[in-house]
Amino acid sequence: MYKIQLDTFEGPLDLLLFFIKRDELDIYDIPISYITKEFMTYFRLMEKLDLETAGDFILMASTLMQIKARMLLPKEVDDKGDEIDPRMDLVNALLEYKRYKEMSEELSIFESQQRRIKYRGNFVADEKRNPDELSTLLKNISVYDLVKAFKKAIEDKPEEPIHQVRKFNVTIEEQISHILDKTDFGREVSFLELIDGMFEKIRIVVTFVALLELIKMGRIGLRESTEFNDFVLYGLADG
Amino acid sequence: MDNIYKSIIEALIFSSDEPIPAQEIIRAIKEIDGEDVAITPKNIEDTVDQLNEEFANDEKSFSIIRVANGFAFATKQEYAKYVGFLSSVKSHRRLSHAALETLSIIAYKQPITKPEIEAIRGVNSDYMLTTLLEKRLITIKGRAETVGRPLLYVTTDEFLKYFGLYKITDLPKPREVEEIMQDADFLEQKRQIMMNQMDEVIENEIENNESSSDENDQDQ
Amino acid sequence: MDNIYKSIIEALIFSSDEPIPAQEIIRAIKEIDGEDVAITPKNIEDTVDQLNEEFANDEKSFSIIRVANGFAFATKQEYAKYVGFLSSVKSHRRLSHAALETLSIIAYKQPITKPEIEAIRGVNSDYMLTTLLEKRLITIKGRAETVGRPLLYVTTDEFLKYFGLYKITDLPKPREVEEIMQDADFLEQKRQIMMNQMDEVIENEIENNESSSDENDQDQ
Repeated sequence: MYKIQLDTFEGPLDLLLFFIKRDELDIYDIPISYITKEFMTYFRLMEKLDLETAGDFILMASTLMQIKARMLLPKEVDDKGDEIDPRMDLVNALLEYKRYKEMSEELSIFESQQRRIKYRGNFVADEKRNPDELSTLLKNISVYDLVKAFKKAIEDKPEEPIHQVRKFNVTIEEQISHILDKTDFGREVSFLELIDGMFEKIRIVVTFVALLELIKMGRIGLRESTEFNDFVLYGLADG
Repeated sequence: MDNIYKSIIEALIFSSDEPIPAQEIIRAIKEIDGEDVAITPKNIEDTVDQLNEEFANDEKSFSIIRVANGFAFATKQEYAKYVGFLSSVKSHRRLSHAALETLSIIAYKQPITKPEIEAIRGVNSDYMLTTLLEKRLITIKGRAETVGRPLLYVTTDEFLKYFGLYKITDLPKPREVEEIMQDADFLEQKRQIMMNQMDEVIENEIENNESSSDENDQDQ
Repeated sequence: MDNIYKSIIEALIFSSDEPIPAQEIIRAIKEIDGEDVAITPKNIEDTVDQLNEEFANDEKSFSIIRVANGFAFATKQEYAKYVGFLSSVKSHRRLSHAALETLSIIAYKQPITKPEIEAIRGVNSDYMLTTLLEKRLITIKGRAETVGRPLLYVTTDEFLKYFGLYKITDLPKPREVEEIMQDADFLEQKRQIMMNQMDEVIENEIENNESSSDENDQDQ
């Protein structure tokens, strides 16, 4: 196994494309068990867990395992009676993603070229009139500028300064007690069950952090699942 | 030195954000081509004169002038009336800012009276209201029931059209605004803090995994 | 119209501090010389070509480029290392891969919502959108008619200017999926191959200068 820097990948799709290239896999016939195993290995070995994307990697892991499960079941057929390949959606997503990844490389070339030129620098000597309000007032102004101006106007309001502190509506402590509830008396719960119904990524991520915290504290244990889900957590006696 | 550096000197004067002093030009050239380049302020002066002569011969509409202890390109006087027609981006932005602020307050708080707008902005807003009315971005819709029955301002259909909105409630909501506006620094900080918290935990996790797993991890 | 307006067109482009569209040049000329002046966008185009030919013959360090729906004077690429030394361009870091990836999706699919962007990228894109909005490379334009009426994102003129594009349709098209499949090397690193060494030398120089020079953060 190659040691790779996970944070050089833009996301799970990028990582999957890497495997496909590295191992010269046929994208239309992806060996799903193999690639799932690779994916999970790298996921666990992430040197730095980037919080913005951890949730996305978890999501991809569950997608892969779902496909893996469906591959073992009798083939589903569509309206016309053709077999549905459970991998089809993933393949399409990979190809679509790759199109734009390629484009971003082209844009990057444009960027390099553009950085080598410089526009005329200063205009102190060219007298221009004051702008004609009615024609140039809102040139190149969009609703984004409008929102921004409003926010600033409200915040700068002299009488009652508003200080807004953004808080997560979920804490690690809360999720720790949530996990402990679920695994009380040695009960078991799979990670995917645990995060079932959590829609915000930040909540999943914080839950994951809480999980790691509990492992460190020796309050819960992890083991491989017999199912296709990645792992199962179980409660340990208070230590 | 003549021709080798003529174009470079021209490019430097052309692209400098401020009028550029001869010393600065010399510094830039030496930085790139080495300290031993023989080039003096006098050389720069002469090159500029030579360039200006060429611009005159070619009937260019611009030349290099000496201003604020440096060199700068300027369009010639005879084109002033045409150039004067252009508006400068800088003053245009300043004006836009006041207009935008007023407009955004009306958009989000409508219907709203002038005293209310001024309470938020902290400055007299007569001029801005007149301008926005003229531009048909806002209009008057009745009077408030409060003391003095001041006029009420609302945005117009033109306003919606300009900003590509279907109806006024399509404006980004305060919640969405927060989402959009979280400044990059804050997000980055947040990431850092959380990551530091986790690093240790994860490292233990990895070690455990490595020792317990049967994977062979050859680094390469 | 040729010679009478050549210098005026040159002067107008030269003194405009943002790319000036042909229509605006015509408007300025008509404003001063009268509505009956016969001058078309085609005339402007031809004049610009003629001027550029002259700049090339005279070995000028700058020429007129077509960018962001207009014309602007800019230095030629050969002078990159010298102007890079003093320019404020150097203080702008290159965009990250994630930013470029997000931008190319928005550029080709605009107007596009956040969920659509995230569906293609496979990752949460809040941070990227905030960053691109801050840099004014994208902006918000209305809402989609789909469930939840999410905000729509589009690219800006600043985007065109940043990448040196004249019109949005000048973007190269993304390759079709079938074409991608025919590649022997599925994921070739085109960018690295095409970025020549010169580029990297300049980037290094620019970075070195950045760290040694006093930062000037004027954005105008």
